[in-house]
Amino acid sequence: MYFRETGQFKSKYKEELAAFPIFEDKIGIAIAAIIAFILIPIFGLPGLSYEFTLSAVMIPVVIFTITTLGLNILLGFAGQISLGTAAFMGVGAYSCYKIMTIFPDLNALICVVLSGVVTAFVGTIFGLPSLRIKGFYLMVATLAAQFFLEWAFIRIPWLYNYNISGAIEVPYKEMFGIVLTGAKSEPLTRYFICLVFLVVLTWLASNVIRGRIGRSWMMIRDMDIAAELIGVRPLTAKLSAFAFSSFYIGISGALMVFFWLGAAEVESFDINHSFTYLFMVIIGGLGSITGSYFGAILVWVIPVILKEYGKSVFGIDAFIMENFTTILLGVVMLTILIVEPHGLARIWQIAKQKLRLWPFPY
Amino acid sequence: MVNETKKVMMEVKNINLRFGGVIAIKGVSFDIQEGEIRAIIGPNGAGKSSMLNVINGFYHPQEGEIWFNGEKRPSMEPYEVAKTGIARTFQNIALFKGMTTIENVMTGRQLQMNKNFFWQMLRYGPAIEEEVKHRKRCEEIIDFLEINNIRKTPVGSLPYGLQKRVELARALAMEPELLLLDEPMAGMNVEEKQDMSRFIVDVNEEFGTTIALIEHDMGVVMDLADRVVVLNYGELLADGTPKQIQADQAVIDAYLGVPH
Amino acid sequence: MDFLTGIFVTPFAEMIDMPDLFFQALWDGFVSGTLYGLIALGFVLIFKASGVFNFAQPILVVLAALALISFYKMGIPAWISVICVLIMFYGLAWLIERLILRKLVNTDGNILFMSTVALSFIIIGAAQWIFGGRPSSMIHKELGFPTGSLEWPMFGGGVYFELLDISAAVVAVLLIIALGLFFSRTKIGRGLRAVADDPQAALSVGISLNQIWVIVWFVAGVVALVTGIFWGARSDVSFALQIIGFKALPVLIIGGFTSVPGAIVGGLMIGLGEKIFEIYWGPLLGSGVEGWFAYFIALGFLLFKPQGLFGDKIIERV
Amino acid sequence: MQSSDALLDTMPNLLARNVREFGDSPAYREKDLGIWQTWTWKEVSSEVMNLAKGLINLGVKEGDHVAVIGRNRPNLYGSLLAIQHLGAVPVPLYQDAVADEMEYIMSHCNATFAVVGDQEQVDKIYEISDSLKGFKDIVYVDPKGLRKYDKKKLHDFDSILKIGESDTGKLQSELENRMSKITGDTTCVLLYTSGTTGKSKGVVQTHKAIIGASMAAVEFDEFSNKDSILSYLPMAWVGDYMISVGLGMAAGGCINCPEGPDTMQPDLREIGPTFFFGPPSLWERLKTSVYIRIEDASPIKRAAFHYFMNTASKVGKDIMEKKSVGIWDRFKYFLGNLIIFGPLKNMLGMSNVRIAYTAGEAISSELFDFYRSLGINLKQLYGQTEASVFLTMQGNDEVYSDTVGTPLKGVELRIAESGEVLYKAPGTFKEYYKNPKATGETKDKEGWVATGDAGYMDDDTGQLRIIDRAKDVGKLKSGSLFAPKYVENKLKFFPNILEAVLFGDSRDHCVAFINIDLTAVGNWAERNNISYASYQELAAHEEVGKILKEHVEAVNMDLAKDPMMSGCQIRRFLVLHKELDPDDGEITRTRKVKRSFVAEKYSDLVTALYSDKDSIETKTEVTYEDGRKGYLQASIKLVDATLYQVQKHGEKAA
Repeated sequence: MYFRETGQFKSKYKEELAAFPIFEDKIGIAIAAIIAFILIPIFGLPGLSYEFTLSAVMIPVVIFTITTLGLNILLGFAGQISLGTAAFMGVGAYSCYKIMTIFPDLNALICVVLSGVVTAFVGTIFGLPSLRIKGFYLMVATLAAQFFLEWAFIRIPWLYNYNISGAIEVPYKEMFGIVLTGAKSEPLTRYFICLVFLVVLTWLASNVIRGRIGRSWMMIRDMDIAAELIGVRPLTAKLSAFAFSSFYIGISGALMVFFWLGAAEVESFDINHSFTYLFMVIIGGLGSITGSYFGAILVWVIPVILKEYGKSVFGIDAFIMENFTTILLGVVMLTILIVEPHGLARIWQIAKQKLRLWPFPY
Repeated sequence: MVNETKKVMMEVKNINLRFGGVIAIKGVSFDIQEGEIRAIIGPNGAGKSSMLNVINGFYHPQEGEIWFNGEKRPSMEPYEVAKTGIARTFQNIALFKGMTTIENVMTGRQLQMNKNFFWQMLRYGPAIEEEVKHRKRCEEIIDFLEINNIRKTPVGSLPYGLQKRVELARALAMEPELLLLDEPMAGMNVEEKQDMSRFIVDVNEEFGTTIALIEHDMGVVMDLADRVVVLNYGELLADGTPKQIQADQAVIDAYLGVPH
Repeated sequence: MDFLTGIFVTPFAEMIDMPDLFFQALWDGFVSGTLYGLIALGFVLIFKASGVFNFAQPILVVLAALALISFYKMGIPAWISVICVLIMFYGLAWLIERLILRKLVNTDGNILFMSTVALSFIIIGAAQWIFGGRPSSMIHKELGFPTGSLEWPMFGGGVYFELLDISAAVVAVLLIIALGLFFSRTKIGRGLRAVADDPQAALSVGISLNQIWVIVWFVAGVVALVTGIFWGARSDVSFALQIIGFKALPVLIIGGFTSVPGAIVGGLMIGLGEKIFEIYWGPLLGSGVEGWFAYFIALGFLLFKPQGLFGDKIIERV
Repeated sequence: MQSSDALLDTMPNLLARNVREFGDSPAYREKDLGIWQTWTWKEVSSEVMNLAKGLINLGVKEGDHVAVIGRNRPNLYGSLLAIQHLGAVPVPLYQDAVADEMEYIMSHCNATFAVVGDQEQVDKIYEISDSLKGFKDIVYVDPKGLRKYDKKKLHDFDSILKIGESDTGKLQSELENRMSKITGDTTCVLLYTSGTTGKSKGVVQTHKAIIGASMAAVEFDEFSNKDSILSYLPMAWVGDYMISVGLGMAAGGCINCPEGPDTMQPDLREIGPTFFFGPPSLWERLKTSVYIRIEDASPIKRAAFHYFMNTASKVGKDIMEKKSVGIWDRFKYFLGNLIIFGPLKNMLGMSNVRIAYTAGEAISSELFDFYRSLGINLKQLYGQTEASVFLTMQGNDEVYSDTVGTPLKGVELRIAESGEVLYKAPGTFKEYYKNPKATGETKDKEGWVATGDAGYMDDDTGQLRIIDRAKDVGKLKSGSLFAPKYVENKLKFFPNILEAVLFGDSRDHCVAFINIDLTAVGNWAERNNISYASYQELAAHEEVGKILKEHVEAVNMDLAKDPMMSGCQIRRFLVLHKELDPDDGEITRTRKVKRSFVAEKYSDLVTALYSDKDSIETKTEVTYEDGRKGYLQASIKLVDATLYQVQKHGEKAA
């Protein structure tokens, strides 16, 4: 009904290959952008304090969307399961911290990107087993990564500059006189930085997955044997997926610590977080960029808002709310798995298809 | 029919393939000439598919040599074999279920594409030009196989016959010198079989692609093939023109199931 | 150089110098090994019968322990509480079969796995809600298990055997024997085996898959309870326990996903291995290596013997 | 284009004009290799010139007849122009014509060359080539499958173009000299009538006639180079020639060719043309499909659809025709447009349609209003091959379902005593090729042309109204008027009825054959889970019989309202066991029933209908697509329908 595709014909392959060939989609994206870049920064979210909106809802959501994108590239597009996500975020965070201490006057944003690169490297190493094993087995291998890294974050004090606390504190950084990180930085600044990262990374991801390399990932995912016989080298395909995915996860990890939490200990990177990110991907929809957004938003925002309202509106004790949301998360996950294993993205897709055919059923 | 002066493209010399104790192929040798349609037939479990798997490097025979374009081929992984210009379709369709027809065909161009990660990420300049170039080629193949109207359909939802055709399209997109077809007409109705045979001949003529195919339907084989290899219990039973094969007593026995 | 000696010489030297310490280590490793084995056993049972990799198994252990304690606190006699827990688990198994497994029948393994992850979230949430988050201590005394320890003098030193550990080992052994009998002697048991090998066959024998699932999950619950009691007795009962659940994964890799003896042997290997490694090599790496040691063993297996010691071979075909 | 330039009386001049004025705007598009390949007017003209040169080089003489056969493709439209440029005469043929139909035409006009689409056409020509005297070479567009053919008399389209490009100037001068000789009176194209009766005649049209008619139409509806058209109708049909070549050239608009016959709908949707022409049958099919698909939609959607369609049928037309409408209705219509009509038109690819036409057959007011109330400006025009189509057209604000519009600029109409419509028009044809006799019969000394249709000027609308084919209109024994087409159309207005044939001339009552519409009835059968193996079986089903009986009686009641027509009420009818089929010659390729042929082929059935039998065994010859012939056995039920009393004028208003 919303779609009016008559007359939208393509006379060049370039147009055909564009990210949003349908005009109405372009509009949709524009609206989303306006909300994220203008409306929310100005008005915040209804019923929530402006401060809370930014630092408890929007910033984390944006960061976790990057994480989800990363994991989705690996799990959804390349079909390689990983339970080490949180730990890889840790790698991002700690390496960013180290980079900042080693090169004190390096621009914060560059540090973030570099930490992504480091993580990509680490991710590739831990991706090696994927050349021999699949499924659960691979999952266990990635668990090894998870626990080893957790251990490393505690036992290698060099990583946190031998702080007694064992935590990493974010140093003060600025750019063009704007405070980027540290206690004095404005939430809005940090929000915009994260948002820009998200937009750029989304754009890059969508490019890669529509191109040769993305295709090689999906080939491996859908039918690895056929892929090989068409000339895809599993080594390159799988490892590049691990690297690219880890790059995203690393960046999100760095952002999480330096532009959201402000300080972090190993708890922020433990196995349970890995599962939360996994949920984001699955609820959002495997192999879908839009899905990554849905997943992160649903899994993060709903509980936060519930807790907030629970406290402020109904005065429910936070502990109960905590448990309630945990249960809720589990239930949502189950329902998704039972009703539509391809997640919200698929539901969205179906709805869109219906709209495109409206008023006809087919 | 077979033109004796034709150049030999591939030659397999006394291949032995064992899985643990099981002997899949026993000392089989034959050749494939440039531009011909070569059929490999035989009862179930005769080692036909294994033979193809050996040719495109999925199995590594314990003994035997493979000569390709006049050179002895070292032991290769499937993806390396693909690089040498050998494409293949599967007995039980192996399409990429998550993709549409055109996307599946595009995968056939992987090897011809080479723009690096950087350009891929920007999807700009060289990368997009490359995409366009290969998309055009794929469209031509799609047009050739008359699957234009399912261009954007997810392959999972296609009827069996069409899926087979898409798989052929994908293989053609690789522009192979040698095309291996593993039972291209298995489970098709008469009409679909006719179409498929027509396409196979067209491919052989229009693109001059050499084709080696496994097929059960004798009628089809006899129409299509220039020469036929007959395998039985992993051994070479006969090798010759369809006429010779039809006349061959051993073959007849094997097919009538006379005990070995 | 002395790093290398640290690895290759010193540890063994120590072993010989202080054999009592070594034996102590072996014993401790053995005990935790049996417990790992028990948890792994829970996984194996369900995986064999329903092809579900039940991620919730560790949570079931915690749940069992917590439930037992709180039943007791309600003033129900210890052993009755045990019965109550069993009943509760049967109900749980039934619910799970009804609300989840039945809906997900013949979907692929990953989805089933995810669903159990989701299930574990639900259980955690619910359990914390009901039993509260604070750790509490196990009621093994009330259940009549011996406490205290006996010292066994040897090589001038002495090895301590916690009576509880001994009884744990004993119970574990009994449990395994019982399961063995259950599988080989009883009709249902044979049914379960049939399912593992070939569902159709099982159906033709006249056992409904659904019943079997319920039973299997219940049995897994029983195993969880036993594990919960003893592990709870060694350290307080809290959700930290679930971490040890993750130890079961390497155990499974080593033992094979479908083998009961595999689970036990694997459990012991991990238990002994990591204890020894922790004590003799740990210091080099700054201790705490238990966290990942098991996984690297597993990784080794994955890369060189993916099907594990007792697992069935995985062959892929074009 | 309004500036009716004196020079613009030949195709070459027109093309030159288009290059001059709209050089870079798109002239042709074709869905090929997944995208819409586009030719601007500049590109078209250079391609045309090169092709022309190539063809000259191939040996095409002035005045030669060159057959053009294939599906609608820019290349073939280009060839039409190229052939005209070099002074030869293009003869478009139906691509689905069977070999002997082609043989008749090509030998009748002794074609010397042919430009064809693909292998299929090449094969057909080879089949008949020995019986074609003086036929030389074939040029093919799509090389697929032709690799192995002997290329001596077979040329690739592109190779011909190459020759033109690589020309040193010799061909160029030859071409220019030939073009200079072309005047408005040079033959432009030779079009064969679909021939409702007997063998089809070749209508010779001059440049002046074609362009004159087109210009008049362009002026009437203000076509411009901004307009785009989907050309999907057979190239051999005068309608397509006048739209895709005539209008296209005259207005400088863009002609779009679908990828293939089966992708017409999606391609229509992609292109979203501003002008759309469809014969009534197409509009019917479209509407039927809409209703079928809506039936399968969710209840809510269905309810919404029917609710708003209701509003639309009340006020839709008036709103489009800018009549005054209540604010509340306007609002409802606006709403409906938002959630139903808009998307619907979009799905049909009609959102951008500025002007749509239907012609050739009468169209039911329901059908007509359906589209108009949706806001699709569907109008009627009247014309024929001999007049280069455009005779009368309906203006945007004077549209009626039962009239065909007012005469165009330069068109004179006259009604003969016989009631037959006569005309003088700019588009009047020169002659029937090699058939002076027929020419004489149709065109008299003063240039009045007989249309062969009976009709009259409607007083209150001032528009022409066509009753029927003049020769079909007859009298019943009772003396009352017998206008079969009129009744058949009423029948065909029911979605379930595809075709109907009425008999009764100089008999004492009327009887009818009925063809069910497989899509509609089949769908109905599915919904009422009635299983059927074949068309024949479905047609014979008695439930179907019942439904059709209702339809027939509805028509009877309707006829009873009109004293003039009440005689035509149907007393008995039968459901034919096979679809009337062009391959069997029962119906023309433009789906006009060949009444006499049918009457004679199924004489046994007709007599049965006039007897008192209530069922009959019959055996019919059928032709399959591949040309083989076979026989069809069937036993057909003969159904009696109720007749109604003529009502008095009082009630008629109802």
